[in-house]
Amino acid sequence: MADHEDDDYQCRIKEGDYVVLKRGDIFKAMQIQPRKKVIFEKQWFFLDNAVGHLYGATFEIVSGGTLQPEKPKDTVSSDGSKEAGTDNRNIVDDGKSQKLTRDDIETLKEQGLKGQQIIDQLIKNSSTFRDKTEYAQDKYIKKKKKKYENTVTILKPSCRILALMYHGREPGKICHMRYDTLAQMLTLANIHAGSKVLVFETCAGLVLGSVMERMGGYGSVIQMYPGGGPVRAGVESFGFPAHFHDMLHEFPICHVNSLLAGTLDTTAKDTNTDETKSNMAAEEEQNQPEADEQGSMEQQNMEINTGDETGQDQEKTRKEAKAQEKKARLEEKRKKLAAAAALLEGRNADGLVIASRFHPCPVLMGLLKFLSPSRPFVVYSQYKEPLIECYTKLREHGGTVNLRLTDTWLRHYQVNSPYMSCSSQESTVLTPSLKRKSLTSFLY
Amino acid sequence: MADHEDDDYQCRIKEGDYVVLKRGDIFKAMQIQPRKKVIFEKQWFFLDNAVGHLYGATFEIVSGGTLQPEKPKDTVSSDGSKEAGTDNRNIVDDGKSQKLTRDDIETLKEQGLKGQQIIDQLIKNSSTFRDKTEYAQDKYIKKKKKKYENTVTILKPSCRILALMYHGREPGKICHMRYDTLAQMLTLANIHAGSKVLVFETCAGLVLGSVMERMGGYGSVIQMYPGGGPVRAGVESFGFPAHFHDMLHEFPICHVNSLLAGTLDTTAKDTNTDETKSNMAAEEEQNQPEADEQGSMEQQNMEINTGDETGQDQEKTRKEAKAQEKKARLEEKRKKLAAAAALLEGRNADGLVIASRFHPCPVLMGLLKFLSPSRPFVVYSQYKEPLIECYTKLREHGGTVNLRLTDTWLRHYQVNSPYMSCSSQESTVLTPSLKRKSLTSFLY
Amino acid sequence: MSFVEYSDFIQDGDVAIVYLSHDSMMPVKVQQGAQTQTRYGVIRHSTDLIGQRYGSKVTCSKGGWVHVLHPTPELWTVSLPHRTQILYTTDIATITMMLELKPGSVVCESGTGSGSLSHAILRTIAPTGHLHTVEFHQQRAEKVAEEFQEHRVDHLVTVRNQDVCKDGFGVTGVADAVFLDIPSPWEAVKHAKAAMKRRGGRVCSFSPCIEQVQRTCETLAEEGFQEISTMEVLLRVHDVRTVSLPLPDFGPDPSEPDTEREAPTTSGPTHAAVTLKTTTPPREIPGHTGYLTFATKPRT
Amino acid sequence: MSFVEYSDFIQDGDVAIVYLSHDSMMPVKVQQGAQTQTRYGVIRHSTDLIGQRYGSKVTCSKGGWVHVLHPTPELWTVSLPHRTQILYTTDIATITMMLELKPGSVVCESGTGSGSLSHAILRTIAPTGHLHTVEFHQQRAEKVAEEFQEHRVDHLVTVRNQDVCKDGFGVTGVADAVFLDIPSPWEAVKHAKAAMKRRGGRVCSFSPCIEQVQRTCETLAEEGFQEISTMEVLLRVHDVRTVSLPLPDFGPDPSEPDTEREAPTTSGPTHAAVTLKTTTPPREIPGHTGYLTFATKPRT
Repeated sequence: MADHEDDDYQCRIKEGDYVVLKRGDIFKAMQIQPRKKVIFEKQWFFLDNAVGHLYGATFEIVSGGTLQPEKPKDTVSSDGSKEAGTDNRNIVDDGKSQKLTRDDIETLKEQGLKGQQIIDQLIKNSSTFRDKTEYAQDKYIKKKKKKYENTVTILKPSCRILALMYHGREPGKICHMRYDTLAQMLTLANIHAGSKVLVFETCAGLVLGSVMERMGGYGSVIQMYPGGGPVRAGVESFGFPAHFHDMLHEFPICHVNSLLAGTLDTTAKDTNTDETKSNMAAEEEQNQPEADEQGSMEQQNMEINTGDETGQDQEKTRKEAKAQEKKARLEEKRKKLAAAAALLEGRNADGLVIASRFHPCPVLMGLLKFLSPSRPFVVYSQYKEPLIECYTKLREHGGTVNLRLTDTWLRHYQVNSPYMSCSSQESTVLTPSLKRKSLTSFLY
Repeated sequence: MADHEDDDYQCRIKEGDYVVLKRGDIFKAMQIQPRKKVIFEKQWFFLDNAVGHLYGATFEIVSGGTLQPEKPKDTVSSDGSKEAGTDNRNIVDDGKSQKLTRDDIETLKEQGLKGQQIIDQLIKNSSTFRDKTEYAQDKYIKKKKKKYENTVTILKPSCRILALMYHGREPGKICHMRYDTLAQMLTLANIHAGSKVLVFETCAGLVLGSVMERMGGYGSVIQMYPGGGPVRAGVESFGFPAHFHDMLHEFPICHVNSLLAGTLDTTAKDTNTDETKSNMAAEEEQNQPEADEQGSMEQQNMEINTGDETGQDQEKTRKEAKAQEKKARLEEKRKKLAAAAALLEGRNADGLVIASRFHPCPVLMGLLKFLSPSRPFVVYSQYKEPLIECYTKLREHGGTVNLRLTDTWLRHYQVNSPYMSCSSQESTVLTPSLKRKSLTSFLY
Repeated sequence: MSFVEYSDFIQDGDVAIVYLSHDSMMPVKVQQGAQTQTRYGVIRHSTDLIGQRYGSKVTCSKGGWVHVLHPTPELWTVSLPHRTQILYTTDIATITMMLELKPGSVVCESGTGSGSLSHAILRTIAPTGHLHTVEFHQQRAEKVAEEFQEHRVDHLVTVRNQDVCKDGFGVTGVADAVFLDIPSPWEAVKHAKAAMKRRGGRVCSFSPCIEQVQRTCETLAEEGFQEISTMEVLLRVHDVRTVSLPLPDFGPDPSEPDTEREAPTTSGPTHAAVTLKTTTPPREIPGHTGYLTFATKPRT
Repeated sequence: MSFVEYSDFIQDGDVAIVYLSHDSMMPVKVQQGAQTQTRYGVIRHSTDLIGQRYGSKVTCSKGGWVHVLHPTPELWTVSLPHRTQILYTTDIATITMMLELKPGSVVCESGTGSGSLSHAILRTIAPTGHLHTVEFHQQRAEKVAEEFQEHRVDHLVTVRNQDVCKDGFGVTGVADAVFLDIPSPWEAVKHAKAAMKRRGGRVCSFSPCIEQVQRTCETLAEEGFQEISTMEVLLRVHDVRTVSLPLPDFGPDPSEPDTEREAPTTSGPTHAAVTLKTTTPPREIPGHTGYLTFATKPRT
């Protein structure tokens, strides 16, 4: 269990890796691709130079969009001035305390001055900086730093980092789920290696990926998806090893009723030959456009891993290949469906996680049937009212114990040693999660 | 404005004063009456000795239920032992660390040992006290102190103290309103001296009393009450000077519609002579039993200011006097009604405060008509859902601006100088309050 | 118009609050002949304001309209010109109750800052109380004194331009309540005590940092203050909205033969949804402002 | 049965959770021939438990019934015998995510306490990870080791009875994550650093007091830890209930002549009310437990 040398391989950034860029509290998921121009926080650069460096390294973006490993930190103002006022009484609020104009600053930038150097210039040219209290000086420097710094840190993706990223960048995509809520869900659903877990989510794949991370490639995860195809942009960003994907299955919820009724046919046949059975292939085709649409919307907004390589002349060849592709895709889908159906048929799942923009009540009542007795489930909704309905329905329905409607409050504290400990900031949404230790309904 | 000698008169406890007893976080409202036995925190005593002492004074309850002014504080353990362990590793959790039994402690009490002395005995007989850390020792002493102390502090009532008292003792009586919520309401409604304020509450009179305190006897308060009579037990506890009651008016909401229609007759007539007009007296009588019931329930639960003097032989005389009383009461009511109606008729109230167990939506829509343009109102409900309805209705209805649905989170921090600052504790309820700067509806 | 007394009609010399939207209000000094620019166009005071009822809807030159509201300390707080960080209504409401302010209270305050709390105090202690407010920044002290005059509350307040930590409040033995919002409140605790009535009263200190709270609590205890208690109050504004929740399509249910359904191939996926009223809190709560430490000065 | 693997049926030697009510659960060691007393009567293990499906409803001797649930770390947390203050699921869930625990993680923990967090860690790092847990109280260390065996997770954990501040975790350069719940975490920071992999990892310290947090943050910064961040997570449990809100009676409305009303003297006050489903939070929230401070150890 000691730290072997080959551990190092995992610690270094490689081409093709999925990584997360970070500056301050801003994150962005990304794949390392050669000579790929990336844009982050209004700056463009290339990640090529990061390859071979350690995860967690911070780089400075220098001219030409090149990344340059950062030198050891130098946080104290470089001219060493530490003169500070004892209060702000002599500061006149005339908006004229900064002698540098916006244009001056742009000129400095063009001259190639870096973040810290620009901040030093700002301090030098501020008539009030010296009169500010130490606390106010500190606040000033931090504010300016945020504005003019041009460094980027490269992190290995994880559930923690991606949850932070999504909540910060695109909360609408993940039904405004906070990372602490996701943490509660994973724990309350007792997600662990070796179990069989059902996931119904419209959270861009973040919840699905988090479940997979917690299962470490052991066991099986069945994504129950609405519409034409499963949404998984978020799963990619985790950068899981290939074998993780072996445990991932998918099942379209439009076949739930026929599966439960035993009328779902998943054997390989030509399309539309057997209309009396649940005609899965027809529905697949029908749903496909919707799926594509959903998928591409996903792509547009996600800003992760999108290439510029699609030229217009490729359009022709693509169309021809499409028919072939479609057939292969349908065949593949059928196989996948059969595998997922086989996993579901036993109605012996170990966990159920629901987090979607759908009304949670019918979703839960439908999927609960697949859960083994004495297994937990968790339902997240952005709104409390439908969860109240869920709760009431389950109580009437019976078969569940330990049912609770909860939400959490999260609070961050700034503890700045040694002197200032300040300004705790609250970032809260009402995010109830419903928990149940289940005795599934058919027990009664 | 300097502190005159006659100020002293107000600072001293007098017979007949309404006071609040306090021990730790426990409060109880009370009137000072000679030789009246009071029960507080399972101990009985007499308040007679408190008369003449300063408000804020702490008394020890000695044998015979006598109050004795407390000597200067002596918080350090009296045997001066300050030996403490550095951690709790040597403490074995066998439940046998305290050598004194429950019976032993009762014996000590009977021997007349006081709180601090009993705690000293407990420490002496604890085999683990010395091994506890200083922090754990402190916690232990505090816990025991709470259990065995027998002191009581006498406070002058105020909105702050009574709100704390009600929330701690009988939250159901005040619709679970927290004191910070009451604070928001008084401020958001811009309650101040000289204005005309409408109050509709079922909070035992706490909200009404708080509004009166903020108005300082200047202006007028009209209590809009449901049922047979206004509930005001809480107003008494404020111990307002007599002239404060001159600004207080009351109006039964069952006459709201007839008042608005201009058909309410408030002239003095014999009962039931004019049936075509709104027959106020008849309704009064009809509602009376309900009012009495409500009132007596109030009395039973309030535990404040109840005497034991009602003997059974007084029953007879009382019945005879009752008929007379009733007539006088009706006449008085009619006069009051006329006065309140006169205040309301102008539909020019400066503020409206609603805090009740009633559905806030119809209450608000009904009473809003009495408000002047550009005046604030505030609606409290224990539940969010009806306030959402209120909000929606008002937005549809128009005529209001600056409408907000809010609640507050309150948190207490323990800051124990000099060493331990610990354990903040949250005491929160969802208490939305609805605020509006009104342009009343008839403007549109 | 005055900040402590309502009027029905707008008059020359009043300060009125022009309400553009929930988060956009502006105080306007009403003057015969004057004009005010808003994003909806010009408001002409003589015709649009003077003589109108407070609460009126006023049509601006560009055709847009605004409401003109009677000023209150709460409207002032959200529209005043910021010269410093200010206290907001949630904290102000708590301070007012916990300091037990009411008509007749004598209050000391430092710093005055932009006067947000001062106006709320004056509203509550009028008509018989008095506010002694100390501001060490000369420019601010002058500006706020001017505003008190414009708001017709200057008879209730004395503004002093001095350092409260060095020079105190300028009064002794008169205050029922003292409020401190300064970087080192512990340095002003003894002055607070001196300013208060012999019979005692309440004190409040507002600090954003817990270290400030710790030092202040220590000093308060040393100076004999009682019932020392620190709290924090946060406001949550709930956004009322209508949301639509789609219902899942589990496909045709063969176990329910009485369901009136077309052949699934022609019906297509059902897009049923449920609509409901709900609330969402804003993504970022206006978070921590500061800790409020209260204490009681006993009779001395 | 194991705390890291589900079974369908109750077997001899299992630990099962007897669920009496929401706030009353008890862990039971299932033994052929044994009996367990509950307030609903006796449960006979041989007939009532062994061979039954987890989740079964079991009728006790007095006629009352209970549910027998498969153990999970979360059920254990609410039913374990307290030997110390314990960490609850809200904090545990946050710690698990913020320490980035997953199958294969190597974790160091001190103190072990009553093992509430330990079980949750083991669940998450199984089947390939390992927990090194250090408890200075001998009795507790022995007891928790016994429980790990009963819960069939002992192959995943090493319990050490030593003083983490003096003696560290007993391992060097192996941990992906370290968790501290001790009175003076700053004294253990250097040991935490030593226990962690050269490539770095995550650390968490749980402390109830802000002073402890301040000292710990200082030490973490001194030792080169990065991304130091302190947070607090509180749970609110919403009680779903049906409430009835009476409607006010404003009396007969003469302006609405089409209202079908009897003469008011005979109709009496209307007692109409509206019923709705709502939630109420409990009066007292299970409040502050502690502050969670997280940090990242960079590669060294």
